[in-house]
Amino acid sequence: MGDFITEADGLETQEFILNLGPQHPSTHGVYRARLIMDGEIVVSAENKIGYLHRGIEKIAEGITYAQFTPYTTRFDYVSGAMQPWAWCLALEKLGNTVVPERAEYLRVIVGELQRIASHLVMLGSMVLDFSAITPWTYVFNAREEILDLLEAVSGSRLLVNYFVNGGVNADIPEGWAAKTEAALDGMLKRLDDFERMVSGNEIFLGRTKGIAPVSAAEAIEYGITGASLRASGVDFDMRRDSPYSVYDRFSFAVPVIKGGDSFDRYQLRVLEIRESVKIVRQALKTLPDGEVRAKVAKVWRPAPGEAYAATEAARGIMGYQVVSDGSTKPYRVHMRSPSFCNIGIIPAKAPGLTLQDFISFIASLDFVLGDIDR
Amino acid sequence: MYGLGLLKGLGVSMKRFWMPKITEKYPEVQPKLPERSKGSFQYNKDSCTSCELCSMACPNGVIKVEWHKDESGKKRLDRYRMNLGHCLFCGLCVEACPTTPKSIDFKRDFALGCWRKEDIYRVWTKEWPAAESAPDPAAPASPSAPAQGGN
Amino acid sequence: MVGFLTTIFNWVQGFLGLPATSLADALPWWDILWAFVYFVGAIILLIINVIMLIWIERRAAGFFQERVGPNRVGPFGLLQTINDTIKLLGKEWIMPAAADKLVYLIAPLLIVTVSVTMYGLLPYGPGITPVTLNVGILFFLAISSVNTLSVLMAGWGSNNKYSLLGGMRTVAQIISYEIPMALSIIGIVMITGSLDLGTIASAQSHVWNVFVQPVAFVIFVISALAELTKSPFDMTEAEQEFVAGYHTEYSGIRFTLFFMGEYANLFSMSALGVVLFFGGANGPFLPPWVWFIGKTYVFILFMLWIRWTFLRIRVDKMMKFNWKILIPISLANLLLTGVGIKIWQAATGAIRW
Amino acid sequence: MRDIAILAAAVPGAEIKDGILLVRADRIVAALEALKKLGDFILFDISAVDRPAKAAPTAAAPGVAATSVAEVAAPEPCFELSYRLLDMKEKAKDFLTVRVILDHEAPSVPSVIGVWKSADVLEREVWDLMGVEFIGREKLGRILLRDDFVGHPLRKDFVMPKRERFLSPAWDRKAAEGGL
Repeated sequence: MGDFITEADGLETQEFILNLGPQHPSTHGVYRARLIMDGEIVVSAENKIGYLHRGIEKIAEGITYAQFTPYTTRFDYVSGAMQPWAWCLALEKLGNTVVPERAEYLRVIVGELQRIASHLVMLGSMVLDFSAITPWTYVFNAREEILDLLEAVSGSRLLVNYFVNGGVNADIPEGWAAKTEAALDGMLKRLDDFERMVSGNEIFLGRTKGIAPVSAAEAIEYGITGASLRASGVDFDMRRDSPYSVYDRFSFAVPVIKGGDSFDRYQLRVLEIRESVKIVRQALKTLPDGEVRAKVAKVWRPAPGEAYAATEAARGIMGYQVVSDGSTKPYRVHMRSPSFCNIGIIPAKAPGLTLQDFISFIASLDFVLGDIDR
Repeated sequence: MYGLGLLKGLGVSMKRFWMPKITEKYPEVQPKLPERSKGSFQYNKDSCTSCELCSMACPNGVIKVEWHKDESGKKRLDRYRMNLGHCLFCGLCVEACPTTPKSIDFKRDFALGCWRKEDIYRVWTKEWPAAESAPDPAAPASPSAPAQGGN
Repeated sequence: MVGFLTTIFNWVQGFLGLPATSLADALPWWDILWAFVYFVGAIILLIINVIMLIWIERRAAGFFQERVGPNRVGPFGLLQTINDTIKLLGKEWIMPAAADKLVYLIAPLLIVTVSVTMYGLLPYGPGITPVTLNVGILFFLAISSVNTLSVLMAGWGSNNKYSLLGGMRTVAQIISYEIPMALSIIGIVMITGSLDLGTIASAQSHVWNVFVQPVAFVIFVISALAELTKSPFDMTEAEQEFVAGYHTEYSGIRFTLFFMGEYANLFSMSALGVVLFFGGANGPFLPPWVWFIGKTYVFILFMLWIRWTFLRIRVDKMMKFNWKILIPISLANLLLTGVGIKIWQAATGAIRW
Repeated sequence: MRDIAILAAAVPGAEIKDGILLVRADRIVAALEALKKLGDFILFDISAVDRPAKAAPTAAAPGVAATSVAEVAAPEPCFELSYRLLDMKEKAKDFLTVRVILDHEAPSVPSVIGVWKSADVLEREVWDLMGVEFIGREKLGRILLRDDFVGHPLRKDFVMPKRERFLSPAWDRKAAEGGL
C-alpha cells in the first residue's frame, strides 16, 4: 500500500518465501499461497492447490448416475444442498425428464436457504479473519436456524442430499413452512446485529475498503462469477438472466455494487441474503400442490449424448458437462466449479498488498477448498 | 464515522451479553431431532429378503450382504455388514429397499463416535436352525462384490 | 534479599490485617522462614489471580457470544483453567531443531519474571505496597517494556517466519505505544506532583483523575490495549495471519508461561489504570484492598468488552493512528493540563501572576 | 444468446453442428479473439472428453448388464475440447460452446491465455487431468495432482495405480478374514 514503507532509503531488504498454508487458520482449508514477501508486503503470490483432490470426475465414471448424486454435495460442502442442482439439471436435459412443479419450487426454497447459509458462513469467516469472534458467533447461530430447517426436510445438516434426478427426495414435512418463516425472522435479527456490529465498524472499513479492487473488465477477464462478479459492477445473475427452474416467477433484485473491493464483496453477500429471503417467502406462499418427483427408471440409461447445465451456486456458476454412452454410468463428467476459477485472480491482485490485506482479499473471495480441488 | 460504528458495536455486544444464551446442555439434555434425521442405521433381519438392492444402490460399497441358498433354493441371510466409515449417509440404500417395513432404515442415533476402528462396522447376523450349515464366511458368499466408487 | 523478603512479609501482613511488623519484632529469627512462606503465598495469589482472570475472560466471551462459556469443571466451571493447565503441563515440549536454543528457552521465563516484578509495585492499599518506590511509575513503565524483549526473543529464537514477523510487529507496536501512554500519565504526575503510585492513588480521595483527565484516560486505555496486545491491537498473535505469532513454536509449560504472563500483565496494567484514574484503593466501607481488586476487575471487564467486540486493525493504520493522532492529542492534553494547573494555582492563590 | 448463425459468420472458419461452433485447432485463438471482439463474452469453462478408438468398456456394475458403447464412439479417435462462453449481451443469456477436435495421439492446441486470462487455470486443469497440450504458454504444471504424478487420470486408457492402504497390517488381516 502506498502508506506503507515501500522504500527504505539506502537500506536493502531481503525477500523471503512465506508458505501461507496448507495448514493455516485463514486459508479456509488446505489452500496454499506461496508468497514472496518483502517484510509485510506481498511481492508475488502463487496458488498451490490440489491437497483435497479426490478425483471426483474419475469416481463419477465408475458409478451410476443416481449414485453420483450424493457425491455432488461433497465439493462445496458449505453449500451442499444446492450443489446437485446443476448435476440434476444436466441429467434431466439428458433424459428429457420433466420435473414436477412442486419439486421445482422446493428446489428453489431449499437452494435459496442453502445460499443464505453459505453466505452467512462467508460473512462469519471473513470477519473471523479479522479476529472478530463475537460477530462470527452471531452469523453462525443464524446459520444454525437454516441448518435446522434443512435437517427437518432432508435429514442432514451439512451435506444435504435432497435434489435427485427428476425432482426432490421427499416432500416437506408438516408445519415446515411456518417454521421456515419463523427461522428466517430469527436469522434476520441476528444478521441485523451482525451488520450493526461490523458494517459500520471503522476498523473493519479500514481493513476492507479499497483492498484489491477488481474492475468489471478484470472480473470478466479472469472468469470470476457469482457474488464477486456482481461486486465488481457486472450485472449478471443466472437466476434472472438465464433462468433455470422457476426463478422467472419470483420478483427479486440482483444487487450490483461498482467498487469491487473487499468491502463490496462483503456487502454484496449481505444484500443477497436479504434477496434470497424474499425469494423463499414468495416461493412458500405460491407453493403448488402435486408430485415432488418425476418417474425415473431405477436402472436409468439415458440416450447417448451430451448435456451441459449450469446454475448460479452460492459461489458462482456451477456447471456440469455430462456425456452419456447409453450405459448406466456416465461416460465423462466434467464440472466447472466456481471457486476454482475465482482464485485465478489471486496472483494478479496480490502484489503490493500487505499480508493482512492479502488475508482480507482471499477471505472476501469466499472460496471453498472442496470446490477448488474436487 | 469517527468511532460511532465502534460504539454501536459495543452496544450490540453489551445487548447480547444480557440476552438468553443458546448453549445446549448436551449430554443431559438431548437435542430434539426431526423425524427424518439421518443418524445410524437400524436393520430388520426378519423382513430382509437378501435381495442386495441396497448393496447395489450404495455408491461406496458400504453394504455387504452374505447369504446362502437352502435346500429349496431360497436365499437365506447369514450376515449383513455395513462399513460406516465409508458411508455417505445419502439414504440411497433406504430408498432402494423394497420390503415393508424397510429392512434397512435410518434411526436417530447420531452418536457415532467410537474408540476402536472395529466399531465403525455394523454387523447383524442371523442364525438358522442347526440342520443348515452356514457357509465359510471367508468364501465370497454373494455372487459379486459391489462396485467400489471410482476404483 | 532480606529487605525484599521483608517487604513481601509486610505486604502479606497487611492483607491479613495484622499490625505491621508485629511478628517480626517478636521473633526476629523467624524472619527468613516466614518471609519464604509468605513469598510462596504471594506466588500462589498471582497464580490464582491468573486462573480467575482466564475464567472471567472465557465466561465473559461466552456471554458476549450467546454462549455460557466453561461451566462443567467445578462450580460454574471455575476449575476449568486448572484442568487446562494440568493438560498443558502434560504436553510434550517441542523445540524446533533450528531454534536459537538459549534465546528460545529464556523468553518464556523472562515474561513471567517481568509480570511478577510488576505485581510488587502496585499499591494494594495503605500499608500493603510490597515495594514503595518514589519513581514507581517510571520503574513500572521501564519494566513493562522488557516484555517487548521477551516477545522478540521468542520470535527470533523460534526460527519460524510467522514467529519472527509477529515478534517484529510487537517491537514496533509496543515501543510506539509506550510514548502516548507515558505522555498520558505525565499529565497526572503533573497534577499530583509525585511519581510514587501510592501517593497518586491517595491523592484522588476527593475526585478521581478520570474526571480531571478524561482525554488522558481514553489515550491510556487505547495504549494499554496496544501494550497488552489485546484486540484490536493483537498483532503479535494474529492467529489469522501468523497462526499464533511469537509463540507458534512453543508448547507445554513454555506456552503456559507465555499465557500466564499475558494475563498477569493484563491484571497489572489494569491495576495501573485503577491507580492512575480511579483512585486506587480509595473507597468507603470495605477494606482498601477489596476496593483495589474490585476496581481492577471492573477495569479488566471493560477491556474484555472492547476486546470481544472489535476486529484487528491493520498494522500500518495502527502505527499511523499512534504517531499521527494519539501522540499529538496527548501532547495537546499535556499542554492543556499545564495551563490548567497554572490557572488553578492562580485561582486558589497558590501563585501570583 | 445471440443467434448462432450470426456468431458463426463472425468467426473465421467456424461451422455449426448441433448448436455448437466447431473450429479447427489451429484457428481457435483467432476464433475466440473474434468472439471477444463482439463483446460481452466470458470464457468460463474448458473441458475435454477422451474419445478413444474403441470406447473403453466400463466395468459392469453388479446386476447391471454392460451396454454397448459403440454408438457414442466417435468415428475417429479424438479428444473433444470444449470452450464454454457466457453470452451476456442479450436478455436471455446463455452458453456458447466452441469445440475443437484434437488428434488422439498427440493432442495439442494453441493456448488462449492471451485472449482470456481465465483460461490459465482451466487449461492447466485440462492438461493435468486429460493431457491435452497447450502451446504458447508457460507453466503447464500439475495443478490438482501432485507434482510427481505419472499419467493423466481422466484418459480412458489410464490404469489406476494400486490403491494405497493406510491401515495397519493387523487391521487388514482382520478385515480380510471377515472378522469385522
